[in-house]
Amino acid sequence: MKARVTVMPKAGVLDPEGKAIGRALAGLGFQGVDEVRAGKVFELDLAETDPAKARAVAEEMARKLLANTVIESFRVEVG
Amino acid sequence: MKARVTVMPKAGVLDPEGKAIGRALAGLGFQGVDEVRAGKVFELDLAETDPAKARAVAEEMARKLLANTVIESFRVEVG
Amino acid sequence: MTDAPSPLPSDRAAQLAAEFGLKPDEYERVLAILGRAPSLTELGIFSVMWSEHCSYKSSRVWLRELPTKAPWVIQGPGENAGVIAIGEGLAAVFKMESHNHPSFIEPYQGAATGVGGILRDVFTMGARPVANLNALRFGDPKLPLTRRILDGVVRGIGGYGNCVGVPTVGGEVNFHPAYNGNPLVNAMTVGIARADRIFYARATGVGNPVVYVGSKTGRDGIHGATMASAEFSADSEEKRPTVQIGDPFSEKLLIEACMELMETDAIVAIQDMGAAGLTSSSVEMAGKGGMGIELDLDAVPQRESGMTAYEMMLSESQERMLMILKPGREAEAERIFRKWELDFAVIGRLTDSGRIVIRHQGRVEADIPLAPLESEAPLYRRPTAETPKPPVLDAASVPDPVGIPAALERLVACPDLCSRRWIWDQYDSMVGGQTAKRPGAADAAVVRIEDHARALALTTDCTPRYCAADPEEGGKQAVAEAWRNITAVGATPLAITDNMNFGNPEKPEIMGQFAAAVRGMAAACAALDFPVVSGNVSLYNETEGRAILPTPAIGGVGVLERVTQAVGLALPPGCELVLVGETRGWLGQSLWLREIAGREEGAPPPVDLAAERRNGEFVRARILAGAVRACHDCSDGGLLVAVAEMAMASGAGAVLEAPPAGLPPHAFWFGEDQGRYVLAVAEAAPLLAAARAAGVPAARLGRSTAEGALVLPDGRSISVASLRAAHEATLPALMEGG
Amino acid sequence: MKAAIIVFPGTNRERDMALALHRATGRRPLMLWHAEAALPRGLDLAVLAGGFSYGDYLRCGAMAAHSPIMRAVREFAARGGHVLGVCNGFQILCEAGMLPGALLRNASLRFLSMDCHMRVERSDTAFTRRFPPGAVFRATMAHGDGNYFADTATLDRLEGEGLVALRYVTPAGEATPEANRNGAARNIAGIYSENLRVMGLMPHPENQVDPEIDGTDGLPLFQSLADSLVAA
Ligand SMILES: Nc1ncnc2c1ncn2[C@@H]1O[C@H](COP(=O)(O)OP(=O)(O)O)[C@@H](O)[C@H]1O
Ligand SMILES: [Mg+2]
Repeated sequence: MKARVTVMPKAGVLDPEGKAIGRALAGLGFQGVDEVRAGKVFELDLAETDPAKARAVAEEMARKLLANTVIESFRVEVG
Repeated sequence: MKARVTVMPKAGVLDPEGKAIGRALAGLGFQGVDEVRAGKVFELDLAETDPAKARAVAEEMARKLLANTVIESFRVEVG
Repeated sequence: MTDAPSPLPSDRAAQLAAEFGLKPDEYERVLAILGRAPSLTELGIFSVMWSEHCSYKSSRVWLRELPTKAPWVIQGPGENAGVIAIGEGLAAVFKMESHNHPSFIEPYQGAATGVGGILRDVFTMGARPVANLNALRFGDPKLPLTRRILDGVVRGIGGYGNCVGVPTVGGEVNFHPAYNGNPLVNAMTVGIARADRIFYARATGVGNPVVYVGSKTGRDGIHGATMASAEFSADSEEKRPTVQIGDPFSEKLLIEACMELMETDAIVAIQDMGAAGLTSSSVEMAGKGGMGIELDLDAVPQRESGMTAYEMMLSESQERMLMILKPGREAEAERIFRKWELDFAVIGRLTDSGRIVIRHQGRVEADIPLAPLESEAPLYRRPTAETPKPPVLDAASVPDPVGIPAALERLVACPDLCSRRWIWDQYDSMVGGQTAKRPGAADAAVVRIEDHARALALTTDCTPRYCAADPEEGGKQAVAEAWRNITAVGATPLAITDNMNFGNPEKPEIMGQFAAAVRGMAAACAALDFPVVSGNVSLYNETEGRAILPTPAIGGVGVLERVTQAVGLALPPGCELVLVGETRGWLGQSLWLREIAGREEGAPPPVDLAAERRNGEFVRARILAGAVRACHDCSDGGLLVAVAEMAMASGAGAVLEAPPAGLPPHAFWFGEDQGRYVLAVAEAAPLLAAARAAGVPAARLGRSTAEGALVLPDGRSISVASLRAAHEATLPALMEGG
Repeated sequence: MKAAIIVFPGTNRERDMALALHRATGRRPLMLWHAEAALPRGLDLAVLAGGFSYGDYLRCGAMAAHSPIMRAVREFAARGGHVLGVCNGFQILCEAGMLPGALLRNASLRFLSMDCHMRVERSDTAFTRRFPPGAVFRATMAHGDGNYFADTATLDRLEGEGLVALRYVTPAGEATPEANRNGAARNIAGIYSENLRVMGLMPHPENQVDPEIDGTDGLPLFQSLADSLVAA
C-alpha cells in the first residue's frame, strides 16, 4: 500500500524558498502568481494492506520523523 | 485558483534522501517500509480562474523552473 | 552452467560496435582477440576500455613527453593518483579530473559527482583528503545559460565538498564565449598519507577475494548510445537519464570506512569505480597484476531489479569501490563496512587464467583475455597542424584610450579579474581546522598537515587565451604560473597534476594545439623541476563544430616546512614595495588589450624559464629568511592590477614611483610580462642589494600607506575602497541581480 | 575536564572540535559513536560537532536526533550535565527538543562560508566566563541552514530569561541586519537551555583556536568550559 506524506511550512513560518520561487517565476514572465509555498513530499511503499492502519502508521512516521511540528504541518494520503 | 506541483526523482534515478529516510524509519522501529522516495511540492496561488488554463500555466512553470526534467518528473493538480 | 558467452549475430555485433563508438578496424581487432563475435557484455567492455576516456588513444603518444620523475616522486602517472614525498615520512596524493560534459547536461549533479570521483581517486590510495580545488571555465557571462550553469556548478561543488567535510581552498574561473556550449569543470583533490602506506591497484594472489563496497549499483550513466537503443531496456517505461546522482553522505561514510580498513593490513589492492565502473576497476586491477579475475554478478548489490550483466558492467553508479583482500580477511572488512552502513559483497576471485570471466544467472556473459585488451588497445598518432605563431604586438602602436585610473577600475571589475568571493563564500574552506591561507588570502592556498608544523601550498592555473594564441607558450606559462603562485607564498613547488581540455582530436589543428601545449608544459616542468605525477585528458569539447579554447589546467603542489613561514598578498601599511622581474610592457593577449582596447591579438607573453626559476628562487629565499611581509605574482592584468589586489585585500594604499622611461605608462602598468612578483618589505635597500648580487632584476616600486588610495607617479589618486566596491560587485550583480 | 564528542554518520567537524578541546584543556576528548547507548561515567561535557549528519537529508539534524545515543545525552543534560552543540550539533539539539526553535534555510538560500562576528550576551555561564562582558569575537560560519526561528512567545521568553547566548553583530558590536547573514530571528546565533547548561550555536569557534591557522578568537569559549568543569 502506498502512502504519501506532504509536509508544508506552517503559516507564519518564513518560507524563503517559496518566496524566492515566486520571484523567479515573476522574473520568467509568469504573472498572477499570488503566493508560492514550498514543501516536501514523501512517497512510502508500505507492506501494510489495510488503508486505515497504513494511514495510522504514516501519521506516526510523520509525527516522529518526517515533519518538525515546530515549523511544519503535514497531511497523509493513502491508496 | 490553487495549483499543486509535485516533483519527484525519476524512476531509476538514485534518491539518496529517500534511501537515508528509509533507513532512519527502520532504525525507529518502523517495519515493512519497502521504499521511500523524497520529492518536493509547490503550492501556488494563481490569479487564473479557469482550471484548464491554470493547469497549463502550472505545467509550464514546472517545466521551466520547478522541476529539473533531466532527473525529475512532475505532476500537476489544480482546484 | 554454459561456460561460453553467446556471441551476438555477426551483423548485429558489427552494427552495435559502431553505435558504441568502435571504429571498423578497432572492431576487427576485437574479433581477432576473441576468435569469434563478442557477446553484448563483451562488446560493452571493449568499447568502454577502448574509449578515448579510458584508453587515452589520441593523447598517449604525446603525454609520454612529459617529465614525470624526481627524487621526491613516489608514484607518477598510471595509478589512481600521483604520490610525492613531502618530508617527515609523509606523502601528498593528488589528481585533477574533468566533469565537463555532465556539468553541461546537469550542472549541479555534474559538478558534484566530479568532486566525488576525484575524492575517490585519492582516498583509494590510502590518503585522507585534506583539500579540494576547482578550475572552472564558463561562457559569456551575459548569457542566462552561463549564469545557470555557473550557479549549478558552484552549488554542486559546495554541496558535495561541504558535506564530505573536505575544505575547498582554491581554484580559478575564466569566462569566454568559446565555452558557451561547453563549460569546463576540473576538480582537484589533495590527500595526505604515510609514505610507507600507499595502496595501489595491482591485484595479486590467486584465489584472493574480490570485494565490492559502497553504494548499490543502478542503471546510472550507462552510455547514451546504448540507452537510445531500446532493445536493451525492455522495461523502458520512460527514457532513462544517463545523469549520475551524487550522494556525498555515502561518500563520507566510504572515506571513513576505507580509512579504518586501511589501518589493518587486509587489503591487497583497491581501486574506485570511476568511469565504466565495474569494468575498468576489475580489468585494470587484474591487468596490472598480470592476473585473471572471475566475477559473479549475482552477488553485486543492486538498486534496481532486472539488471543485465551488460548494465552492471557499464553502470557508473557513484560511491563504489572494488578491493582485493587477503584470504580470510573478509569478515573483518565486512564488520567495518557494515558499521558505516555501507554495502559489502564478495563478488569474485582472482585466478591465474589471465582472463576476465563474468557470470550472471548461471551463464557466462563474458570471457576475455586481459593482456590483449590492454596491449592491443588502439593508439593513434593523429595528424597535427601547428597553430601559426601570431606576430608580436608592438606596445607603442596601441594607444591608451582611457588613461590609467579608468582602465584599472574597469579591469578589477571585469569578469576575468573580479573578486571570486561570491563563489568561495559557498565553499567551506575551513573545515578540518588547518586552512592557514584560504581563498583570496594568498597566491596559493596553504593547508597545514594535522599534528605537524608542515604545510602544503596548492594552486590551479591556466590562461586559455594565451594557449589559444600560442599553445606552446601557453602550456609553458600555465606550468610556470602554478610554480610562481606556490613560490609566492614561500613554498617549494614539488609536482603538478594536469587536466588537458581540448576539442576534437580528429582535427589536425586541435591535435596540433595538444601536441604544442604538451611540448611547452614539458619544457617548463623540466626547467623548474616540477614533474607531472597525475592527470586527465578531456577531448571532444566542442559544440556545433566550435572548439573551446585549448585549456591545459595545471594543479600545483608545494610544501612549506613551517606553516608560519607562509606569506599572503594583503598589503600592510608602512612597507616599501619592490618589483622583482623584468618589465617590457607586453600587451599582446593581455586583459588590458581585450577589455580596454577591445582587441584580442598578438603573441602571448613569452616565459623565460631560466629567469623564471632564478627570480622565483630569489623570492622564495627572501620569504623564508623572514624578510617579506606580503607577496603577489603579476599575472592577469599586469603590475598595477597586482598592486591593487594587494591593496584591496588589506585596505591599505600605496604611493607608486615613475615607470622607466621608454615604456608607455599603460604598457608598464598593465603589460603581462611573466616571472614577476611584487614584494612588500620593511626596507627595500637590502633586498635590492641581494637581487643585484643574484643577478635578479628588481626595482623599488614605491611604499605602502595607511591611507586607502593608490597614488600614481603623476599624482593622480585612486580610492582603494571604490576599487574594492567595483571588484566585489561584479559576480553578485551578475548572479543575484535578477 | 572529561569531554566526549559524539560522532554521527556524516559528522565532519569532530577533528576540529577535538583540536580545540585539546588546546584548551590539554586532554584529548573521547570520540563516541552514535550507536552507543550510554555515555561514559564521570563525563563533564558532551559535544555535538558540526557536519552533515545523515547527509542533512530530510531536515538538518532530524535523523541524528533519533540516534540511540541521544537518549543518553538527554538524560545527561537532565541530570545537569553540560552539552555543547555547534552547527549541525545545534540543529540536532533543536530537533531533539533539547533547545527550543528550529533552524531554517538561510534567507539567501545559499550555503554561507565566511567569517562572522558575535556578541557574547552574558559572560557568567560555563561557556562564556572567559569573555569580558559584551565581548565581540570572530568565528567561521559554514552552514546552509542557520536561520534561527522560534515563535514570538518563545523568542520573548528566551530574551526575558537571558537565554540568548550569542548574537550576530558588526565588528563594532551592533546587531544590524547586514551582520545577520543567514536571516536569524533577532540576530540570534546561539542560545542556552533554561538551566544554562546546554548551549547551541551555529558558527564554529573551534576553527579560531590556533594562532598559526586563523587566530584565537574562539579559544575563550573552550577555556571557559575548561575552567568551569574542572573535575576529578
Ligand atoms: N573556483 C574557485 N574556487 C575557490 N576559490 C577560487 C576559485 N576561483 C578562484 N578562487 C580563488 O580566488 C583567488 C584569486 O584567483 P586567481 O585570480 O585565479 O588567482 P591568481 O591569479 O593569483 O592565480 C585565489 O585565492 C583562488 O584560489
Ligand atoms: Mg594564477
